[in-house]
Amino acid sequence: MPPETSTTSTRPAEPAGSGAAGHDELRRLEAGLDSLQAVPETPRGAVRRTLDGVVPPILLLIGLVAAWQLYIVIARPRPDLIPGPFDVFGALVSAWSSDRLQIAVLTSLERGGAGFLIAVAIGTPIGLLLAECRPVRRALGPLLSGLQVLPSVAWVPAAIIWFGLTDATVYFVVLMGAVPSIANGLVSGVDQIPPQLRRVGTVLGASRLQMATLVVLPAALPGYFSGLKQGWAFAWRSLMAAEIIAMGGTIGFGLGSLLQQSRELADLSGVLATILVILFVGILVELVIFAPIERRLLRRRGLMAAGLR
Amino acid sequence: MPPETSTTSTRPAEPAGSGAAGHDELRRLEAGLDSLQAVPETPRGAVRRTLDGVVPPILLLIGLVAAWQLYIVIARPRPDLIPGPFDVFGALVSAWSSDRLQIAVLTSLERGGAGFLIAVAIGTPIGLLLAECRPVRRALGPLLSGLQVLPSVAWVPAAIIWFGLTDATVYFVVLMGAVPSIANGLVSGVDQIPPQLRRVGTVLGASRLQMATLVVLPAALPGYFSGLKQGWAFAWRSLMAAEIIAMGGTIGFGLGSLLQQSRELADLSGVLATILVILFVGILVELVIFAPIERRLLRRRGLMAAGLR
Amino acid sequence: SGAASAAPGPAAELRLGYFDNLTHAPALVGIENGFLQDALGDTALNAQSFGAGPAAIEAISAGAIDAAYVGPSPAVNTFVQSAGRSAVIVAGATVGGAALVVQEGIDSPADLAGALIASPQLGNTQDVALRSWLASEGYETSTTGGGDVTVAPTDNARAFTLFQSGQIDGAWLPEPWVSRLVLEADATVLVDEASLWENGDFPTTVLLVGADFNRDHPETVRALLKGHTASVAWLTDHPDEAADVINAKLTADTGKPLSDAVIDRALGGLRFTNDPLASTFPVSLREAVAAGTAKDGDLDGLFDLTLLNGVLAEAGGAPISAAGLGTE
Amino acid sequence: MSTPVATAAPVSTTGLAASVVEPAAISIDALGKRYGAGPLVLDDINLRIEPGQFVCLLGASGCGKSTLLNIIAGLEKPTEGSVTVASGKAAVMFQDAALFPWLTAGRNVELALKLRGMPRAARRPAALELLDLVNLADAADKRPHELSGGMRQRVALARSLAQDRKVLLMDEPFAALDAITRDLLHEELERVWKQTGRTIVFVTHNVREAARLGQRILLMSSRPGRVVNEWTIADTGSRRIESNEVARLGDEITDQLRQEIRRNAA
Amino acid sequence: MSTPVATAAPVSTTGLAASVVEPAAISIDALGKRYGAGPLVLDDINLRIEPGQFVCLLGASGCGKSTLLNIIAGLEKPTEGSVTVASGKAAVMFQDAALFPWLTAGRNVELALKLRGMPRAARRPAALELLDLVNLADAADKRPHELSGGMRQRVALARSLAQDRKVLLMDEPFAALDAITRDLLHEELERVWKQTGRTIVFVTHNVREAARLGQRILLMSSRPGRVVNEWTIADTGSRRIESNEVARLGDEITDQLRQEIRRNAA
Ligand SMILES: Nc1ncnc2c1ncn2[C@@H]1O[C@H](COP(=O)(O)OP(=O)(O)OP(=O)(O)O)[C@@H](O)[C@H]1O
Ligand SMILES: Nc1ncnc2c1ncn2[C@@H]1O[C@H](COP(=O)(O)OP(=O)(O)OP(=O)(O)O)[C@@H](O)[C@H]1O
Ligand SMILES: [Mg+2]
Ligand SMILES: [Mg+2]
Repeated sequence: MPPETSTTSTRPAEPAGSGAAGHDELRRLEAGLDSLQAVPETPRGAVRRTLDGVVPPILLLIGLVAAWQLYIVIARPRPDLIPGPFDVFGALVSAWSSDRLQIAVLTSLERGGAGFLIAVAIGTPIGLLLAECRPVRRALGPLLSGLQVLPSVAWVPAAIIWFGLTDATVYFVVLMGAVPSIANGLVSGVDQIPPQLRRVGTVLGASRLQMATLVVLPAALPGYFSGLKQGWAFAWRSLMAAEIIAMGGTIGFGLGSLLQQSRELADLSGVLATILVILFVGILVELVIFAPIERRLLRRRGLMAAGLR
Repeated sequence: MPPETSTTSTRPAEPAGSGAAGHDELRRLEAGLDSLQAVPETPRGAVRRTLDGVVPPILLLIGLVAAWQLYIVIARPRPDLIPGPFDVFGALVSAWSSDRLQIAVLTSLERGGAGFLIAVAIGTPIGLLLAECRPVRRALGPLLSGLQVLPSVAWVPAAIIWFGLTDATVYFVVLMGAVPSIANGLVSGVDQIPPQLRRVGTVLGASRLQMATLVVLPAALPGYFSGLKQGWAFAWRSLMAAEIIAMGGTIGFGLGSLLQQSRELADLSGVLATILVILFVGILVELVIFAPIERRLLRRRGLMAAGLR
Repeated sequence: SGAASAAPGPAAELRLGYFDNLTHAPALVGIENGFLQDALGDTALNAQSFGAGPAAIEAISAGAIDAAYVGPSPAVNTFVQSAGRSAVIVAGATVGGAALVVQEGIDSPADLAGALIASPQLGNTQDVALRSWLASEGYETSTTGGGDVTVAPTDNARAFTLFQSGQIDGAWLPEPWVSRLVLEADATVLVDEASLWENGDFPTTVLLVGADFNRDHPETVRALLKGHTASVAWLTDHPDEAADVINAKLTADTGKPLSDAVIDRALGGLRFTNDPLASTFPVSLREAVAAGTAKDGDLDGLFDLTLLNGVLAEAGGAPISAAGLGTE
Repeated sequence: MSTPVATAAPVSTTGLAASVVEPAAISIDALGKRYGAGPLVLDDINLRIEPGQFVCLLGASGCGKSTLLNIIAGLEKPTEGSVTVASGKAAVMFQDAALFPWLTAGRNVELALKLRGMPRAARRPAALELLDLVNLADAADKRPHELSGGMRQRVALARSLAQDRKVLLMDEPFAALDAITRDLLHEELERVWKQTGRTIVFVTHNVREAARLGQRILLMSSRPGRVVNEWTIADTGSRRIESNEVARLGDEITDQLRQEIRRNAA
Repeated sequence: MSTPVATAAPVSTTGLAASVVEPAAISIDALGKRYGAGPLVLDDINLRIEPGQFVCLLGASGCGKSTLLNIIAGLEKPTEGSVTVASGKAAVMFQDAALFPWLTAGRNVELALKLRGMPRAARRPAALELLDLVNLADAADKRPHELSGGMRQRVALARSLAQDRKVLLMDEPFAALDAITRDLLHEELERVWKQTGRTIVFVTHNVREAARLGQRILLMSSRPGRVVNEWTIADTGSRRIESNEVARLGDEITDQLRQEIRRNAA
């Protein structure tokens, strides 16, 4: 049932797409739409927002410390069971002035950093292999996930038997903690690549190598990076555990050792001071190293959650 | 410029929407579309898929153990440094037959479970408070995230000083590990609720309480649940760390203690056997308790990734 | 704690901490031969074994035990850290029995440069002794593991295996480890700690009681001291039977008896006495502070020997001095 | 069979409103809105929507259509002026069906009935009836993720109807659907509208959709949003979207809309 | 001004193909496809598409349009039969623009040029030229997330053109856009098609879109997918989508499409 042919249009026809005038018309229309649809940036003062984020927790902290001091003054508890803020601060100062704090922080950071880098060097190829090679993944994947379930602290006793009280023990434990999560991070990063991007790569005629370097790796970067972040967290945790348990011998003197030493001297102020330092170092590494890279990575891809800077 | 009025339609008009016949017509059309757009379920045999998932890692495991045994047979290393699979198995059997293994597993599971439940009971209200109360969140949120950065093993020395070698120490460490991640899980679960769902709740006229119970809580469930899962992982890790470090006293005899005891007896077979048990328990809890709930939760919402069962 | 909450008077239970160590022989014998329970009468004795001083101290602080046999350093540590509110020493137990043993080929202190030497635990009695002796020999040490001679706090069993495999050059240890190293690992004694002290006497083990418990239950503490003095007296009077009784208790607790040769040699270096040698404590503290393992503090009130002297007087013994650091 | 008549009315509709006695379903008075310290999004909107009217709100992206709708729905507060919905509150339907993913289609509708205060026993049959109204009685036990996009929107429509409110606000409800489904849902919606006599305010980008559905079409300008023109279509007999009249009216509206867009070319 | 002529052709087009001498841009022969052990998705498809032709492939959801397109693109293997693309490979554009989010618009186009083998120095100007073709020269340094949906699709179009392949396959490229933007992109695409002389196969659900754009419209049936009817529109002079002709052709196609859909009512 073909419809009637040659029905002349009754409206004043205006074929917008034909001819140079039509093109200009189209350009102006598109420019109008583009400007309407562009999301206006609302750069709420970065300083303001940082303040908003930083001030309340600091106020809370000050309040907590004040309440603590008040309790100490009023209840006068035994200082070896509940030291006051000044005791803890004093312990910090004395650990600093005897250089033990600096040595401990540097040792731990050095070992954590080195262990983390080794873990990256080992975990990345494993992750790539798992992500790209189906049979390997089927066989090795569950084992690796299982290893992630195993608290790396469980490796400390075995490592001590194998390597004695040496730095090798610490590195071994750090690696057992960090490698699986880095490898798994890379695998899930690769898994989360929208399949469409790979198809576009194929359609554009990318070779296997080009696909890997120009499409898969950059696309997997955010997932890989969050794997790295988690890997660092595991490395740091494992390091602390190893340092606390495996103290002595020729093992270097890290924050965990400082903690355990304070415990053995029944010095709770020292213990709390060290906990604060561990917390501080953890937050600092997060803020100074990982947060800026992640922010940059996510912002470049427009993946930044609205609430974050 | 009003267009010409009263132009009679030239085509054989067929107002599909008017009248009973039109409605039937529409019904059949919609039924056709619905059946075309329904995604056909492809129930690839669940048994088949489980086998596909389970067989390769088991084959790999068998291969690894065989290689290990082969190495033992050929290289004959010192059994206190590299025990063979049979030594480890023997250690397992002897720990079992002396009831120490059962006691350790039960003690650890009991403490882990109880600690986890307490952590849930504490972390959930904190999480709710954080999620729903802006000022609290601004002040407390960063502190809680900071606590998550702190390895809970760092609390062990402090806890020992406070509580001595008692179960209270273990519980304290488990709580410090699990509570922040459970609370943060709930917060991020609530944050991830699509704002549209809340708006629908408002539009439907939900009261504040109805909004919380009928909309927010069920919507936040997947995020909350993954927080619980992570909380369990932290609880288990922290428990092992606490048990290894804080052995003796009136502290019950858990897997960590078994591990540390084997280490002190320089019994590497025992250490490795215990590591295997810890790994096994971790995987079992994951598979038996968390995985089915999560699968059910996600499947009901169609959030199941294609690759998973 | 259940014991402390009772009204003044005898406690229902006495929770006592000790180590399965030869140096804790008065505890081992007191438990094994029933001296302690006999003296305590209706108060139940609940004896708990600990692995190291800090754990025992933590147990006292947490109210998990009421009294413990510990080395003098942990006792001083908790006293100083708590500003004198945690615990008091009510009697001595063991003196002597620690030495620096070294590998063959180390014949004089001069050979120790660059050596790796184990001590039982940072800040414990032997650790402090080792550090201050090294300092007196002109070596620098550090609590963080550096220095001319590296001091590696390592638990005793581990030190033994490390010594055997040649991974450490020496160790400053208490008995029976000195004897085990000498007899089973061909170690030689370079310094006997006795040679560093006046009269060759230095405290190795003392009896520490939680301050609250001491205040609330003087009768129970008195009964404990009765048992303790009986135990010490028995040990002094029966050196030949001591080894068997001690080994019986060690076997019961750990399943591993000491060899006769080791226990005989070790007992030879030890002396059991009720005297905590109070006058040595300020010296030890000075050394510990110098070694960086303790905070300086006031030791006044560390000793409460009134009950002990009462018990001794009853038995016709001479009173023991607190050297001005507490009540007698 | 039908003879729609389209007339362009003056921009200001207040004169018209004043001459009618019956109270308006929605009346908007000198409405202005800005978010925080941002630019003016809506400026001096005056509207009077009669009971049972089907009004289409047309405008380019970001012109403030959703903002206006949300203000009518009470989801946003106006900065200036006032909005009155005669029947109290309004039901709303969004582009995203926003079904609760943990409930079946039937339960989603039942939840609306529950929140409206219907007793438990009456809910199930009422929900089934509403689902049947959108030809989905069979899908009552399916979960949202098992439904196609068009089916989800129909469930959302049933849920909005479950609220039993005189006014139904729809924010581009069919924009995310494929063309075939959209056409069907136009017929569906028209039928439901006629059957239930709701007052509908329907937001869309789509000129043809507006011309297909609306009795009255309001064209909004961008930055700030104002109602710049409106067309009233006298006869609302069912019109297939391909018809000449819809096409012609569409042409005219498109031209005006494009003028509005062109104004914004930087 | 234009006078499109629509003619319904017999379902089998092989007779037509045989009578033409010039080699076809795409020729499909007895093509069949099933996924794994699933049902037949495509059944006995025979097609011959002339160079420079603009073909629209129309059909209900799940009828196999994307499958057919992917087979032509070489992304899927046919189960039976053969597909020949005369010029070797084809460029493809998807519903999702699928720009690489870590690259700017310009770099996205440059990447296509690089993979095509263009030397580094020539890429930047070539990319800018292509972006200018879609009126986006100013947006070359923006990242995809800073662009609106329509702009992203224009970048994707520029990227497809960068491949410089005779055949361009488009899988519902405008389905996710709002109506205003879609209309503009229709004009844009038509202009680009005329300017570059590409052979285009355009998949859509939207009858009006097909009638607006195609020289030749193929209607596919569902389960299995077969080409059941086709219309050829002789004159391809620019037609506004609201025109009577498009509307009338659209009515006819809609009726047939609905018949196809109705057949599937369970
Ligand atoms: N919550 C908000 N905060 C700040 N600005 C907003 C907010 N919501 C909308 N806007 C701004 O208000 C203007 C109008 O937005 P609105 O969503 O009402 O437009 P719209 O006509 O619905 O657009 P679209 O057709 O794209 O849905 C836009 O410029 C938008 O950026
Ligand atoms: N990778 C696949 N594996 C199995 N079945 C598939 C796959 N891809 C598509 N199908 C099935 O093939 C049929 C045709 O799918 P196709 O995507 O080609 O349809 P379509 O016409 O493009 O649909 P739409 O209009 O919804 O995009 C559908 O029934 C679909 O379920
Ligand atoms: Mg909107
Ligand atoms: Mg498709």
